[in-house]
Amino acid sequence: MSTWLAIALILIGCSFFLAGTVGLLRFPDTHSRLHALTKADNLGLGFICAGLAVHDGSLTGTIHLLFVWALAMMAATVSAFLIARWADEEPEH
Amino acid sequence: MSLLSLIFDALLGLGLLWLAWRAVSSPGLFASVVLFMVFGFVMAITWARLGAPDLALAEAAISAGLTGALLLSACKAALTDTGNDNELPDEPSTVRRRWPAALICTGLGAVLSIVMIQVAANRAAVPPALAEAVTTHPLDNPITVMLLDLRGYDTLLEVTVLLTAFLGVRILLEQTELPRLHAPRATTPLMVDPLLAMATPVLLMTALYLFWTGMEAPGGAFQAGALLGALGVMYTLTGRFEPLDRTPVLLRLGLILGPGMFAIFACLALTWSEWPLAYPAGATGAAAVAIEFTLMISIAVTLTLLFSATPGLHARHMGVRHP
Amino acid sequence: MSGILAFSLTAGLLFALGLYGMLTRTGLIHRLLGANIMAAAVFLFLVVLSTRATEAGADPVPEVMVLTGIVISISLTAFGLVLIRYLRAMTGQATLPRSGREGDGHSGDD
Amino acid sequence: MLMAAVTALLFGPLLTGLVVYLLPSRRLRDIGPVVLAIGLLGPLWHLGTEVVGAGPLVLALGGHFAPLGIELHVDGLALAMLWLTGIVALAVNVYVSASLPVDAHFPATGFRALWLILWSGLNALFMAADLFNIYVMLELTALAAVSLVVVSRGPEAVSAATRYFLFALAGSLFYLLGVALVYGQTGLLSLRVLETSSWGGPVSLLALGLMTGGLAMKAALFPVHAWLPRAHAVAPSAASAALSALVAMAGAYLIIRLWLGPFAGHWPQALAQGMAALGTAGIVYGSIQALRQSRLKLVIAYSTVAQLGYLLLIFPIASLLAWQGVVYHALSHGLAKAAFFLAAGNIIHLLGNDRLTSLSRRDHRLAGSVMVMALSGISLSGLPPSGGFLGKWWLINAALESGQWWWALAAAAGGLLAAAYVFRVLRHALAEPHPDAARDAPIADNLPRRMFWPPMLLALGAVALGFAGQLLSPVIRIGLPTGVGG
Repeated sequence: MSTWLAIALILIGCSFFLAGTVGLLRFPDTHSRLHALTKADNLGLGFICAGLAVHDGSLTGTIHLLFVWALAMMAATVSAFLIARWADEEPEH
Repeated sequence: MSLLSLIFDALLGLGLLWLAWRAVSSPGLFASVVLFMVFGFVMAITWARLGAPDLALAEAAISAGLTGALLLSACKAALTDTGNDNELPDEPSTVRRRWPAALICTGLGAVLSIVMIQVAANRAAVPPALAEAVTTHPLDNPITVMLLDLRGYDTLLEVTVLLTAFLGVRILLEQTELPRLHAPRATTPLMVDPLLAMATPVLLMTALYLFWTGMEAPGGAFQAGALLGALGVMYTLTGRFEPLDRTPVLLRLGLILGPGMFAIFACLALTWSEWPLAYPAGATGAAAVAIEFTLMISIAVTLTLLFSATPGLHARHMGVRHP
Repeated sequence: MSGILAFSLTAGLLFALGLYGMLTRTGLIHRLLGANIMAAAVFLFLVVLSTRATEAGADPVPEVMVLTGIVISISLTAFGLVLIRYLRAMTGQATLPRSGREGDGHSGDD
Repeated sequence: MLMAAVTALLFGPLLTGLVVYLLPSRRLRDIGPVVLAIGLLGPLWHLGTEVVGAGPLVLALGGHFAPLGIELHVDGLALAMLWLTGIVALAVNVYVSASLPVDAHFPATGFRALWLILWSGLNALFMAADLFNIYVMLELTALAAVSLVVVSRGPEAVSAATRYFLFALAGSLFYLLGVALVYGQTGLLSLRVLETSSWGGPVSLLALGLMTGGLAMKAALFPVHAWLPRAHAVAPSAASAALSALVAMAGAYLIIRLWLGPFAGHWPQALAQGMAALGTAGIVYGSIQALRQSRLKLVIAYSTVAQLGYLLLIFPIASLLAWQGVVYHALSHGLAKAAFFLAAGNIIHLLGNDRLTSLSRRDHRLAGSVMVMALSGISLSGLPPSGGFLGKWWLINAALESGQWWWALAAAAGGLLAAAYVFRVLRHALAEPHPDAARDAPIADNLPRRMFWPPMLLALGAVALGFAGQLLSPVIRIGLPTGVGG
């Protein structure tokens, strides 16, 4: 049961990554690309971490994975902010 | 399952080849650098896949991460040095001697891959003497046993190589006025302070954890030093470390601490043993921790300085970020 | 394990690719990238060697060679990048001038 | 005591370099290395008596013998190279203490620290007996050597250094790949264990090819020599002396070690003939280029390309006599070449440039340096009674004994060519004053004694080696490698 749940969660996560990548490639300007990317980063990684936590089943593993997700979100937030600000300053990009 | 893993391996291998090919053949400098960084991360995944977490960690931190940062700052240097704001100078993309080189490399690649497949297929086991030496050693992690004791001499020389690279860079910087790469900014962007405020303790903790755990599990001075170096790089990039024209004595001490203490230890070993570099009986663990700690400091300091491409750094308004 | 075959093949080809970059590119940073790819290829092969003896645990010797090699490789890269900057500052070029009579660089490989 | 001697040789220069870097006082960095160089003659003497008395030494660092740990070996050849390093380093240290510019832009501390690290690396390299350890050492010496080249400012120095860097980088990667193949095939890194274990076949040949190619790039053997002339010509003369006499030599030394040690018997005779043919091509090419240069230091640097070619003649002959000849050649070349470069440094010190035409000035201040060049030229061109003569004589006899007269011819022709380029330099020095030379006045009035005596003594040493053949030939036969019947 938990295996199937894990697979389902990871697949959902992967689909977010896929959508994010398609968005990154297809969207016209920096802001909308960032929008697509953050979906992949936050939700995609979140679902994959959740799936792995279910698969792993241990408490320490879950905490580790939670850490991974939180740190990645933190870095993503700041870098997305910096990129967006740079895009505002240089409108031709 | 094995078909699946075969497909996965093939995808990784092809991905590596494709990225490497694009990195060496793509005309733009920036594109090549980014492709190389991706190459580094795929390489780290490959090593993890091969069951070498130690190495994957080092590859991700040092090779992909720090080399990537170095290369990106080389792109930035190409901008600053030419006084050009936005556009990378024409990185000469001319390709010469394409056909002879292609012929040589195809031949070499073919011969190498055939021979390497053959060699790797030898089912060599770890020699029993080595396995025994590693398992009976006072230190628990086989890699640490090799790095600090059995092949400690190589490690000593390797940190000396790192120091020598800095000394060489130092000579270059003394020869000419290269524009500063990471000039301090008047304002720091809004989100950077909170990120650093959170990242600093996390990175410090992780580095110390890696250092400590290196005694029995994957990790060690190198990974920890690289992480601390990464922290230093972040501080340099955000202007918390300011470039200097000279190397203050404390930094010099930090630079030579690792190779210096290791070399002194190697000589002192003659007082308690017949051989240089031998560990004192009964105090192996303590000596190893002490050496690893000095190595970690030196690696962190040297990597930070190498990245900043300045003779020295000093801290600016530490702790008063929110007046 | 399929990885041993696949990745030794990859390592051999990567070495040749890196060399190709080093031989054909004139831009020095590109050549340095080529050298880094060659180094990565050798390290990959060493990792493969370390994991082939999996019954008795991985062979620590190649692993240590890789760890040492990585640190050496980043030292050289860092030095090389500053050297290239310095060359550009001195000559205005990011390439080596073609050496005159003595013939050019990397003709013989082995 | 023996261990202390080896430890001092390995770590003495390194630790001194670190101290000089940490506490950059002028006195410390000028006097420290000289005192160290004199002090290290003691350990060298002790090591020498030990090796002569008890045969080749095997030392285990950390007490771990191969295949567990890293070993160091000192046989006759290694001992000879260690002595050469010690003597050249002494001369260089004394010379440097007087010759380096005192202006604020000169990176005096960095130069000293890098040179001391290089010195440690060379001592370690000549004792090294572990394939991977050699790789680390090669990178260490290359990085220090490139940095020493770049100390000379200016576009010419930096492009020479960059070319040197790229060759060194590629070379060490080829070498490392060869090491990986050897390890994959045998699970061994120790030269000693490899020499006694039975292996071979195509993998060994490929590994040997890769390692030889890589080392050849480091040693600037023809046809991968392109970096050497400019780099050695542009470096500060004291550094050039060490680079030509020791660093480039170290690459060739390792090729000889590998071919005649662990890989002995793995290569077909045709390959050995090919190597010697490359060596001969190097002798001819380097000499002809030396004849065409108009700057003194370029003549000397091309001469290094030529002289290193001799070392490859050992492979097709591979007899005891040839071994003696090659080792003797390496020793006398080291002394003569270091003397030659230091003399060139003196001329630059006096005249401000090293154009050959500037030498034609009948100036008594140049006389000493011209004398040094004549003495080392005698050894380089193999005229009796010098060390170079003895080395070539043994080599030629060995070639004739083995019935391969063409290599004897190559060695003899190389001597003639060397005489030609040496006499070309001397002709300029002894000729009627040249109108160009009269134009630019000397920039210095006198030569400090600390700059005069080191090259003079080295050159005299190169000549005196010719008289020491009986004494030294038993020493360099200690611990012969398998390839020459050890």
